[in-house]
Amino acid sequence: MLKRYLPTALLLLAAIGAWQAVASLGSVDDLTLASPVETVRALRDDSSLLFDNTLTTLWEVLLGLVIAVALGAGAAVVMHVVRPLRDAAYPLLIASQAVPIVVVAPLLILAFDYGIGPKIAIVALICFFPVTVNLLDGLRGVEPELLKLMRSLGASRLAMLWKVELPWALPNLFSGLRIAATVSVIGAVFGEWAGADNGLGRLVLLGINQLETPRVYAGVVILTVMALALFVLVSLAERAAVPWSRREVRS
Amino acid sequence: MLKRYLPTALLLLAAIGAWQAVASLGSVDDLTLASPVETVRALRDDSSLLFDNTLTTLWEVLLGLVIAVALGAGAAVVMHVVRPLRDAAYPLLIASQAVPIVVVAPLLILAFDYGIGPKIAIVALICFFPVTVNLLDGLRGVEPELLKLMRSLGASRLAMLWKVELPWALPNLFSGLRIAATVSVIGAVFGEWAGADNGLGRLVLLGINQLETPRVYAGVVILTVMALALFVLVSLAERAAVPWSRREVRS
Amino acid sequence: GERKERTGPNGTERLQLMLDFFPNADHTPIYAAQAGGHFKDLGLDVQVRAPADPAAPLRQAAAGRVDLALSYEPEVIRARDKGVDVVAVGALVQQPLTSIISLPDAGIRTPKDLRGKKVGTAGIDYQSAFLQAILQKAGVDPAGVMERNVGFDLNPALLTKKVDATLGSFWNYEGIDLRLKKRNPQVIRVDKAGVPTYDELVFVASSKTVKEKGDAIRGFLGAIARGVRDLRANPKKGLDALLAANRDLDPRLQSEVLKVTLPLYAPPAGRPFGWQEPTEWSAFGKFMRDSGLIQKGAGGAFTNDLLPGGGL
Amino acid sequence: MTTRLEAPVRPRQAEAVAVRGVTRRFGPVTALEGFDLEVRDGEVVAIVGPSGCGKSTLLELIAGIQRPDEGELVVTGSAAYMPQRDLLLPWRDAVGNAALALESAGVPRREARRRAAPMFERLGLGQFEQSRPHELSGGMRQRVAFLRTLLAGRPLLLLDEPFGALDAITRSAMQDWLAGALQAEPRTVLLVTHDVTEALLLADRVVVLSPRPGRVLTELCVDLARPRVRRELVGDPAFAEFERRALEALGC
Amino acid sequence: MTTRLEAPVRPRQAEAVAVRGVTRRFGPVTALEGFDLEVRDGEVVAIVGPSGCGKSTLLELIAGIQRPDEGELVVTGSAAYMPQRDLLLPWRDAVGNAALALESAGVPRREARRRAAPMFERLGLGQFEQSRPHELSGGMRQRVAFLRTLLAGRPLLLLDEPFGALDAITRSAMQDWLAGALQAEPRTVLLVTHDVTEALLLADRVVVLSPRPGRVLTELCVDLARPRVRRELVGDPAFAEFERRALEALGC
Ligand SMILES: Nc1ncnc2c1ncn2[C@@H]1O[C@H](COP(=O)(O)OP(=O)(O)OP(=O)(O)O)[C@@H](O)[C@H]1O
Ligand SMILES: Nc1ncnc2c1ncn2[C@@H]1O[C@H](COP(=O)(O)OP(=O)(O)OP(=O)(O)O)[C@@H](O)[C@H]1O
Ligand SMILES: [Mg+2]
Ligand SMILES: [Mg+2]
Repeated sequence: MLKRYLPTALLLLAAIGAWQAVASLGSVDDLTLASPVETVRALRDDSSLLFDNTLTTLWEVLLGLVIAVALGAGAAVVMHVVRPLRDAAYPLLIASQAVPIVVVAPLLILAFDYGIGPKIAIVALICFFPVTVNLLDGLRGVEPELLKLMRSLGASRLAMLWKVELPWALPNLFSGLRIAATVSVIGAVFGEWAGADNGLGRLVLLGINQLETPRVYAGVVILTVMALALFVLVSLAERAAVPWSRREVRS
Repeated sequence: MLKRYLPTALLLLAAIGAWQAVASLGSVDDLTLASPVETVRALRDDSSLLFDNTLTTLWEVLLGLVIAVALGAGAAVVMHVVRPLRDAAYPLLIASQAVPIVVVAPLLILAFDYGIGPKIAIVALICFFPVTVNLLDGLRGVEPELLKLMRSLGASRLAMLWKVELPWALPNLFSGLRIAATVSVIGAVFGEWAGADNGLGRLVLLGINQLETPRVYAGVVILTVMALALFVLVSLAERAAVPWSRREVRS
Repeated sequence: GERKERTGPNGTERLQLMLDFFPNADHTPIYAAQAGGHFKDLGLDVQVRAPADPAAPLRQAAAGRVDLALSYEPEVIRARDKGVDVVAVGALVQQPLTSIISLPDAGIRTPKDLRGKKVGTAGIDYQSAFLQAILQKAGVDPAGVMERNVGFDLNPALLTKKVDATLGSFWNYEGIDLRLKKRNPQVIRVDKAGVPTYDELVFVASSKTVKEKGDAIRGFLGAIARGVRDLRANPKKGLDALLAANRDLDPRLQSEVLKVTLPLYAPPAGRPFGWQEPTEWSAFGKFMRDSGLIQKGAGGAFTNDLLPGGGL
Repeated sequence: MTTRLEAPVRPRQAEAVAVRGVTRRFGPVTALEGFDLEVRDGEVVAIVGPSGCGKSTLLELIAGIQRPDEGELVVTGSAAYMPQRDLLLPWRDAVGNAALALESAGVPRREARRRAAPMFERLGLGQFEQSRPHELSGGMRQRVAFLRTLLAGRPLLLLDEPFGALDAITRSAMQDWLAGALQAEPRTVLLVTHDVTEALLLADRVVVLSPRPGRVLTELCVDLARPRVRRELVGDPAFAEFERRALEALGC
Repeated sequence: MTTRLEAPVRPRQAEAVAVRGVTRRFGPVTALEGFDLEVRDGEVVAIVGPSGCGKSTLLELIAGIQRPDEGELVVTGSAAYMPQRDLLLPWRDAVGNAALALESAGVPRREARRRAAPMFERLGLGQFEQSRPHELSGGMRQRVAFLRTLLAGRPLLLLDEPFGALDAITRSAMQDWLAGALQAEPRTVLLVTHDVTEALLLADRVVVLSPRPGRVLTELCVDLARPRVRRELVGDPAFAEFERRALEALGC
C-alpha cells in the first residue's frame, strides 16, 4: 500500500523542490511566481477566507458535474438509440464546446441572472461533452455478436440497452467522467470570472489584480487538490462499478 | 447519402430559426444577441478581416493539436508501461488541467515569450488530457487472455504494446481525439486572450469590447465551424484506421 | 522571457511597451508617434504589445520584462504600497476616465439617484471605494445600494438590465460607444462626484529600468508628446496608423473616442507633457489610504524627472 | 415471421421451418446456395457437414439474425438460438447469464435467477452459480450458454454444436439429459454437430451437407426406438449401418 | 524456466516437462491437487478428463501463464500454447493472425506473412487468407489459431482441444497432417482432447484425469505402430481394447 504511493510522493516532492528552486532562483520575479513556502504561508494565513470560498466553488463544481453527467449520459443514450437524432444533434453539441465563454456568459446571465446559476451552467457545459462522446463511442463499440444474440432472444430495445450496451460501455463512460471531473474545476473558475461575489475563481482573479501572488497560488493549489480528489473519487467509483474488468491480470 | 444529412440540415435550420426568433423578439437587446441575418451580414462585410484572423487561429489550433496528440499519446503509453511512473505522474497531469489559464499565461509567456508560442502551448495543454486519459484507459482495458497469449508466444513488451495493446485501444484514442479536436478551438481563443496581435479570439474579445455584436457572432460561427470540421476529420480518420470495428452490424 | 537584444535595427535602442489593454483610441498618440517617425528620430525602436490580463503590465514592467507599461494611477500606488518597485514616469491621460454609466430607464442622472439601485462593478477594490465615496458625498445610505461584481463584461450586465448602472467603464470609450449605438447612456464621471482626481493612464517602469534607460524613456515621452502634437494638427494620420496596426478596430468609434480624448493628453498650463501633479497624487494617495486600500502613502509612486520638458 | 398457407409437404404434421431455395453470399464467398430444408413440428433434425459449409449461417438465417440473398424462409413460432461461441456476458455471473433469456422475455431479474439456479446442479455446475465467465472452464461456459438457450422456453431450438467443448462423459450426460427433456416436452430442434454418434442418438433425421456452398447431400431418417441408450446402441447393427452411411456421405 | 540436475527418471531420454506435486487453487475451487506428470523429450502425451478437472489450468501452468500454489514445475525449452478459445485479433486478417507468433519471435511482418500464407491451402483455408476473424467459420478460426501455434516453432506444443470445433472429416485430415508433421520433425506435445480416438491416434501416452481436483487416474502407453491410419485402426482389436480401457477409466 505504502509502496504504491511512494513514487507519487517522491515525484511530488521533486516537483515542489523544482518549483521552490525556480521561485527562489530570482530569475523569475515573485509577482509572477510565488514559492511553495510563500504559498503555504498564504494557505495558513488566509485559511478561513480560502475555506469559505472553497466551499462555494466545490458546491458549484458538484452541482455542475451532476447535471453534466445526467445530461451527457442522457444525450449519449438517446443519440445512440435514435440514429438520425445523433446525426442531427452532434453538430450542435460540438458547437456548444466551441463557443467562447465570454460570449456565452451574457446569455447565461440573461437566463440565470447572477448567482450560482451561470457557474453551474458553465461547469455543466464544459463537462458534459467528454461524457457524451465517450459513452456514445462505447455504446457504438459493443461486440455485434452480442447484439445478434440479444435480438435472437427477442430482447426489447430497452433490454438490449440496459442489459448489454450500457454495461459494455461503462468503462468508456468512466473515462469520460475522469476527464469531466478534472476540467469541472476550471469550469467553475471561468464561471466565477463572469461575475461572482465569492468562490476560489474570484479569489484568484482578485489576487492577480491586487498582486497577491501567494494567495493566488494558494487558491490554485486548492483547485488542483479539488480536481485530484474528484478524479480519485471517479476512479474508486469505477472500481466498484466495473468489477469484472481486468480481474484476471491482477491475479 | 443525402438522406443521411437531411436531419442535420433540418435541425440546423430549426436552431437558426429559433435563434432568429429570439433575436428579433426584441426582449433581448441586440447588443447582447445578434440575429443570424446580422451575423451573416457581418460574415460578408468583414470577410477579408475574418479570413486572415481565421488562418492565424487555425494554425495555432493545428500545431497545438499535433503537439497535444504526440505528448498525450506518448505520456499514456509510457505511463501504461511503467506503472509506478503512472501512479506518480497522473496527479501532475490532473494539476495541469486544474490551473486557471490567467495563472499559467504569464508563466507560458516567460517560457515562450509572446507570439504564437503561448497560444500553441495553451491549446496543447487543454487537448492532451483527453487523449491521455482515453488512451490509457483503453490500454488498461485490453482482454487479459490476449496478453496471456502474447506472453506465452514470448512477445517482447514492445511487441505486446505494438501488436495488441495499441490496436485494441485505438478506438479509445479516437474518442479522446474527438474531444481534443473540439476543445482545441476554445484553447486557441484563450491563448489569444493572453495577448495577441491577431486571431479570431482577439477579434471576438475586441468585438465584445466595442459592442460589435454581429462581428462577435460571426467569429463564433467560424470557430464553431472550425471545431466541427476538426471533429469530422477525426471521425473520418477513425473510419480509415479502425476498419474492423462494427463491420458486422452494418452488413 | 530571455533578455532581448537591447538594440534594434541600425543602432536604435529598443524599448518594449505593454499597453494596459488591447489597442484602442486612448493609445493613438503612441501610434501617431510611430507614424510620424518620432521614435526613430530619437534613436528608438518601440515594440507595442497587448497584455495577458489587466494586472500583467505592472508585473511585466516591475520584472523588467518590458521596459515601459501603461497602467492606472491607483494600480501604481497600490503596487508601490505592496513594495513592488515601479514608478510612474509620465501621464498619458491626465484625468480619470472611470465613470458610472446607466441607461435612461434607470433614471440615474445624479449620484443621488443611485439610492436603492443595483450597481455592477468589475470587483476591483478601489472602484468599490469610489462608489462608497460617491454615495457618501451624495448622502446616500450605502446600505440601500447593492453593489454586484459582474466581472469584466460591464456592458452586457447593463444591457441585459441585470444592473441599473455600472461603475468601471470609461466615459470616453464605453460611454461614447453606447451613445453611438443609440442607447443614450447617462454618464457620471467619478471625479465629478466626489472621487479625487487622478491620472487614468500613466506610463510606468521599474526604477531599475529608469536608472538604466532614463534617456531612452525621456526620448520616448518626447516622441509621444510630438505624436500628440501631430494629432492636434491632423487627427486622421495618427488614427489611420492605429487602425492600420489593428484592423479589427471600429474606425467610427475610435475617431469619436479620439475626439473627446485628445484634450485629456494635455498637461496643465505651463507644465511639460506627461506632467503628474504632485498635490493630486498625494491627495489621491491619501484617499486610498483613508479607504483602507493601502497602508503607506503614495510617496515616490511617480517621477516627473524624465519628462521631455516643454508643454504642448 | 409469416406462416404459409399451401398444403404442407408432409400432411401428418404442421411445419415448423421451411427453407426454400435460400442463397446466402458473403462477397465472393457463397455460404449457402439454393438450399432447401423442411422441419416438421416437434422434429429433431441434426445437421452435419464439413467446416465452413454454412451450418452456422443456416441457423442464423432461421433465427432471423441474417437475411437470405435469395429464396424464401418460413418459420412458425419463435426460435431460441445457441451460437457456436458461447458469448457470455463478462459482467454477469453464471446464473445471471443463464437467466438472460428469461429476463429478455420480461421476467424480473430476481425471478429469472430463481428459475435458472436449480438447473445448475443437474448440469454439473453446482457451486459455480456465482462464478464469472472468466472463472469457468471451456465446457462450463458452454453448458451455461446451453442453459441460457433452453430457458428461453421457445418452441424451436437452434443449437450450434452445443456440446462441442465437452468431454465424452459430460457430453453423453448432457445428451441423455436433453433427450429426456425433449421426451417430457417435445420441441422442434435443429442441432448442428460434428459428432455423428450424437446426431444419431438425438435426431429423428440427420441432414448431411456438402462442402461450401452448402447443399443437402443425404437425409437419414433415424427410425431407432427411443429412449436411445448409448451402451445398447453401440452394439446395434442398425446403428452401425446409419453411422457408416453418414460417414460415407461425409466422405470419410 | 530452470533445468533440473538430478538423474532423469527415464534414463533413455531427456525430460521436457516435469510437474511434481503441483496444486492450483482458485479461491474455494481446487483445480489441481498434488499433480504429478513427466513428459519425455519428443513424447506426445494426450490428456483426457471430465470438464472442469483442470486440463486448461495444467497447460497454462506449463506455459508459465499461471503460477502453481504448491509444487514444482520444470520445463526444458520454450512452449507454444494454443488456448481453448481461439483468441484471434479482430483487426488482423487470417494470415496476419497466423503470423503473430512469428512476428512476436522478431520476424519482420512481411516475412512472417510470407511464411504463413502457404500453409493455408494445406489446412483447407485457401481463399480465406485475407478474411478477418469475424468472417470465418468456427472451425476456420480454430485452424488459424492452430497454425499460429505451430508457426511459433517451439520444441514444446501445448494444444488445448485443437480440433474441438472441427467436423469428423476436417478433423481427421488435421490429425493426419499433425501426425505427419510430427513424424517429419518430432516435437514434445501435450494434447488436451475430449476425443479418445484422437488421443489414441496421435499420442504415445494417454493420461486420464479424475474429476476436479484433477489427479492422474490412469496412464495408457499406446504402443501402436506409426503411421496410424484411422481406417486400419478402427478394425484393430488392440485399438478397441485401448479405447475400452480409456472410456472405462473416464467412467463411461
Ligand atoms: N459475416 C461473415 N462475413 C463474411 N463471410 C462469412 C461471414 N459469416 C460466414 N462467412 C463465410 O461463410 C461460410 C460458412 O460459414 P459458417 O460459419 O456458416 O460455416 P459452418 O458450417 O458453421 O462452419 P463450422 O463448422 O466451422 O462452424 C464460411 O466460408 C465463412 O467464411
Ligand atoms: N481464472 C480462474 N478463476 C477462478 N476459477 C478458475 C479460473 N480458471 C479456472 N478456474 C476453475 O478451475 C477449474 C478447472 O478449470 P479448467 O479450465 O482447467 O478446466 P478444464 O479441464 O480445462 O475444463 P474444460 O474441459 O471444460 O475446458 C474449473 O472449476 C474452473 O472453474
Ligand atoms: Mg459454425
Ligand atoms: Mg479447458
